Amino acid sequence: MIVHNHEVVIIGAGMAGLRAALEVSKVGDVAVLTKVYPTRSHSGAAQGGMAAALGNLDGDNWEFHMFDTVKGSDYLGDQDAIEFMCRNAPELMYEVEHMGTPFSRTPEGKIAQRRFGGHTLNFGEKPALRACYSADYTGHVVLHCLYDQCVKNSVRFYSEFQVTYLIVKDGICRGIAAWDIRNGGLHVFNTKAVLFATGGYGRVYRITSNALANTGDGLGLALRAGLPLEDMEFVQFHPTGLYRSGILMTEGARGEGAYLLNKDGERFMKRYAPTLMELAPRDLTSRSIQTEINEGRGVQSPEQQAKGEPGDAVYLDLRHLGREKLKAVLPQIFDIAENFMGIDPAKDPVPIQPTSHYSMGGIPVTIQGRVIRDAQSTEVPGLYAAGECACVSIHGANRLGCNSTLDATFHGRHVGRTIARDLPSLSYHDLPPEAMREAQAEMNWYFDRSSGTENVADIRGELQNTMQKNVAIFREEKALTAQLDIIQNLQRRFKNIHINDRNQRFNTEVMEAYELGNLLNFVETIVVGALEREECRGAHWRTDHPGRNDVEWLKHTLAYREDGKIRLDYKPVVITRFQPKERKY
Amino acid sequence: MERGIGSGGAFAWFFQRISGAVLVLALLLHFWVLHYSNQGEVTFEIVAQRLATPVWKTIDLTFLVLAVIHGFWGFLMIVRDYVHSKNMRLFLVAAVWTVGLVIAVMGALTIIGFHPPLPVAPPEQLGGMVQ
Amino acid sequence: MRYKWKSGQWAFVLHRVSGVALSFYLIMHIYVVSSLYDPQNFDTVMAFLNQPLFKILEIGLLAAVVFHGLNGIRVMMIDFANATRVHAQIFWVVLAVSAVLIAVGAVPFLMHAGVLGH
Amino acid sequence: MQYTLRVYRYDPESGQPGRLVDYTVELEKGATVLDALGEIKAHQDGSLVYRRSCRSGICGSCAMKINGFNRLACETQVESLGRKPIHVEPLPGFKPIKDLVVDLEPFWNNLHRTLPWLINPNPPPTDKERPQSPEEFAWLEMPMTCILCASCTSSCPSFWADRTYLGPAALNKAFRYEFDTRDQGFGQRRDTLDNRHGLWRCHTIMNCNDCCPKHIRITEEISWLKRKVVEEKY
Ligand SMILES: Cc1cc2nc3c(=O)[nH]c(=O)nc-3n(C[C@H](O)[C@H](O)[C@H](O)COP(=O)(O)OP(=O)(O)OC[C@H]3O[C@@H](n4cnc5c(N)ncnc54)[C@H](O)[C@@H]3O)c2cc1C
Ligand code: HEM
Ligand code: SF4
Ligand code: F3S
Ligand code: FES
Repeated sequence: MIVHNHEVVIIGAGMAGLRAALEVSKVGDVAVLTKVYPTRSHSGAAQGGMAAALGNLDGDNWEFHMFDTVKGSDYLGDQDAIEFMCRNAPELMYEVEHMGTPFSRTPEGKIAQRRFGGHTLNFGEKPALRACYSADYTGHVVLHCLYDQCVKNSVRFYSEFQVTYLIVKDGICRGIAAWDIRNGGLHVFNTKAVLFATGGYGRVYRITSNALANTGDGLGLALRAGLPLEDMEFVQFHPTGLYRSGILMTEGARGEGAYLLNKDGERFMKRYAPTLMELAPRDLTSRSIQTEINEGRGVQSPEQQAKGEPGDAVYLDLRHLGREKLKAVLPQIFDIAENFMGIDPAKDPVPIQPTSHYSMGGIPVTIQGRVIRDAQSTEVPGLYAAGECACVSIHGANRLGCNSTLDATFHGRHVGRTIARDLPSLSYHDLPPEAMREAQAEMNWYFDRSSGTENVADIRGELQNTMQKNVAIFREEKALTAQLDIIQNLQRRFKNIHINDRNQRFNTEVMEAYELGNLLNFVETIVVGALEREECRGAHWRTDHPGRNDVEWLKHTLAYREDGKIRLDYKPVVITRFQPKERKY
Repeated sequence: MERGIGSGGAFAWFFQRISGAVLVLALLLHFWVLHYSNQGEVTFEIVAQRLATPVWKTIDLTFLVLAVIHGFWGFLMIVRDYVHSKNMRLFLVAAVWTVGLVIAVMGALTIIGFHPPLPVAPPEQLGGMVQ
Repeated sequence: MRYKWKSGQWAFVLHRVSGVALSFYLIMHIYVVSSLYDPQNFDTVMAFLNQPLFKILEIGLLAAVVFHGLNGIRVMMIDFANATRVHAQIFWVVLAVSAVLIAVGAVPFLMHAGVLGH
Repeated sequence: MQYTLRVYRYDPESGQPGRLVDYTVELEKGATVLDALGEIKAHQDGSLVYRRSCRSGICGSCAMKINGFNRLACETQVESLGRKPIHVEPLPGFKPIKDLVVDLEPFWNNLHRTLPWLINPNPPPTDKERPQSPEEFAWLEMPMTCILCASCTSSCPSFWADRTYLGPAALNKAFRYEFDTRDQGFGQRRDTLDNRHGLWRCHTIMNCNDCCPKHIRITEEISWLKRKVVEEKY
């Protein structure tokens, strides 16, 4: 076991991790650990844009942005945090530009902005042009630019290191253990501060826009270390995932004017959101699509047609935009439709399906990015989180498009500043030997599974399929309870998994099994949270409990794993400017 | 920045292209003159007559020098591509330059040294110049 | 399995090989010509070089010059005229034109060598 | 539909050289090579190793040599490769680590040598963006889409001959900053570009250009850089 000392270790090299690294590298010795090369983090997949009320094309201002975010969150977002972010978003945006990110431009040479779901002017009057974009490569170019800046500042990267263990003792974070994927072997990092920026967990579901690497490792690590997870029942389903694979067709497509059509060719959104139509927020749009499908107006695939089965897709129609415009402003969409479906979007409509996309919940943190461990906001010294794996909470029950790249970059920077400020008062703490033994024993267990009989991929597949069926867009008690049993059964089976490869080097079989173990560990928090929350709010929709219930449920869920069971606790929502109202678009 | 045998090659790159372009023209001329303008008969008289005029002397000289530099610079390019040991490169670069220079001088002397068919300069004299 | 040979790689290798061949020929050529200050000698050697074998070799030389020159133009189009989009097409044009020129050029060679008769 | 994949297997710890192993898999219509590898890993041999993440052609992890040609496994439909056994091998030109995984350190090192960040000594305007017209941005649209998959550099014969040759991916990056109107870094980048291991090792072989999954016309960009160096120099 190799022991390293770094004042600060950042886990994850997406927008959040990289932006934080830039900030911390100015004052201290920082190491960034990532299980894929930094530029391969999933932030690079963000297509549509990054929200900031620059008002380059209309009279936008940050208060509208704040209102939209609060309303979009179904009033579950903490308004002090939302205000802090939206107010400073323009300044952050300019900084990102100054660092060298290429942006699409207005004729006057300003950053171009497009419409995005749920973003409006004048508190809901009409759609706002708020999403700053770079064709449909926004996340990609921002991620690469941040990486470039880190290279410039000689940030130390440990690429292809998978963090497997978080060392918290006596309420203090002391470091982490990580597996060196390339050469094999466990490395222990003794630190003053650890920052989690491990991204999302879309891989809980079968249909997802997320990367294969998005397995929510950070959440599992935190939960195992005795820390709670916040608001896990809120999982965003993006309305437009490519049929079957779930690969994302950016909302920017609808921002540019694409239609949603059911099998009768009807623009069905007029029945669900007459004002914003296709640009309604994601939860609403996804539910509308799912309703169309459930009520038999879905588009059938050729096989379904042959078998006479109902369709489970609707069309994203881009044809009227014309080839020229598509190629110019949505080039990636063009390629994706061609490469993955064999469809020319200028000629044919593209079949799409809602796809699991974003986790509103995560590791609970204060506005400053310090991880807390209870409803009283008791901080865990030396532990921080930012980006999709953290829950500030900005997004509440539902995130608006383009707000998460903003969140990741903004809070990445801010938590970096917090760490820089805290660093003088932080110190190294002893690594408890039993923790190190446990971390090693755990890896040994995986490498010693040749006698097991259960197939890892089958367990994973079953988890994903059942989650998709029971805990997706529409939820109800029976399915949720059933899902809990299924998960517990899968957890039992997992104890007997088989691993073929005993090689220490580049053993992705072990790494994937580890990820599954982690998933199985925290996925229960989603189900239990959803089961307990008997209301409809944002992305969480209980068919057996219609309507939002502010009296009982205007609060954040905290989920702990204690003695093998999930225990829930609740935390109040911060409301400053905007009192909860019914959400209409 | 590395210089000399390790140097970049901006000039070489540019020169290869310029000389290449000129060589196209020169070669067209050369082939035409040599093989087609007089039914492909290449005799001493014809060659010597042509070479006697100063205009032809300059044309041929330019052609020769360009071709040699172009060709040998091409060799240097190849050496730069494949030879990564410093000593070996030094040796090969020196070798290419030497052969190149010798060939260029030899060719130049031939062209300059050529006289009208008769009277011909004494062979010893010319030979001396070549050596 | 090796890496797939696409037109660009063919063009490069042929260009390089022809360039080297031409350079060696140039060395030989200058050496031969320069030692031929004597008219008698010149004509003898020329006669010698008029043998069919050398005529065939000369066709090779012609091929090298034609391809190298035309492809050199292709390279320059890529370098100076942003022709990358159609680089493969230009390569095929280069090959086709080379073939024609070589065929046309070879006829007089072969005729003089008596291979085709007068 | 059944397909046969002939996959390169190499285990450094066994002491044996790499070899090709046939796997037959049953795949749905529309399946990609990455799906096929996933199927092999899931149900035939879990020890098969390859890099992947996004499975949507944006992260650049899954570049490999498929039927002799570098491409992204996740973007390549199995159907498009014909009925013969599909050869799947690691990227050429890099040291193999295990199965389809290669050592990319030379790739990253070369990339970093081009000073891949915006260089501009003038402070930016406060509370405003640096202005840039849509036409000026258009220059960046092609190079900025590079996903650093290493397909191009791995396919370049000049790189095979010289691992310190910057290679097309690094040159694409250099182009992306050099032709950004906000950048003034030429003075600093010039020596790395105009170098024995820089621009001049490119002989317009075009393998890079032909295999780039983002259709970046890398050779064209390299030509722009060459001309820029020549112009500035003479
Ligand atoms: C397809 C798609 C499109 C999107 N489009 C938009 C958009 O247009 N606008 C918008 O605002 N948002 C968008 N989002 C959401 C947004 O991109 C993400 O929420 C955001 O980028 C998350 O950034 P991050 O830094 O938190 O995490 P990520 O970028 O996911 O980075 C996670 C990092 O953690 C590392 N990591 C994870 N686990 C471990 C471990 N165990 N050990 C070591 N390292 C680990 C990974 O290697 C990676 O570097 C989109 C998301 C998806 C999936
Ligand atoms: C007909 C006119 C010619 C043109 C247009 C031409 C063009 C070129 C060009 C553009 C290159 C550079 C290739 C590169 O950088 O990759 C080159 C290389 C070369 N040329 Fe020529 N050339 C011509 C004639 C000749 C002749 C007559 C010779 C022989 C003396 C020759 C020998 C070479 C050699 C040896 C190389 C280097 C090969 C390489 O780098 O691949 N060329 N030529
Ligand atoms: S230029 Fe193209 S091939 Fe090369 S690394 Fe970038 S995306 Fe890959
Ligand atoms: S393959 Fe290599 S030689 Fe140049 S054109 Fe591409 S970099
Ligand atoms: S897996 Fe990301 S590019 Fe293929």
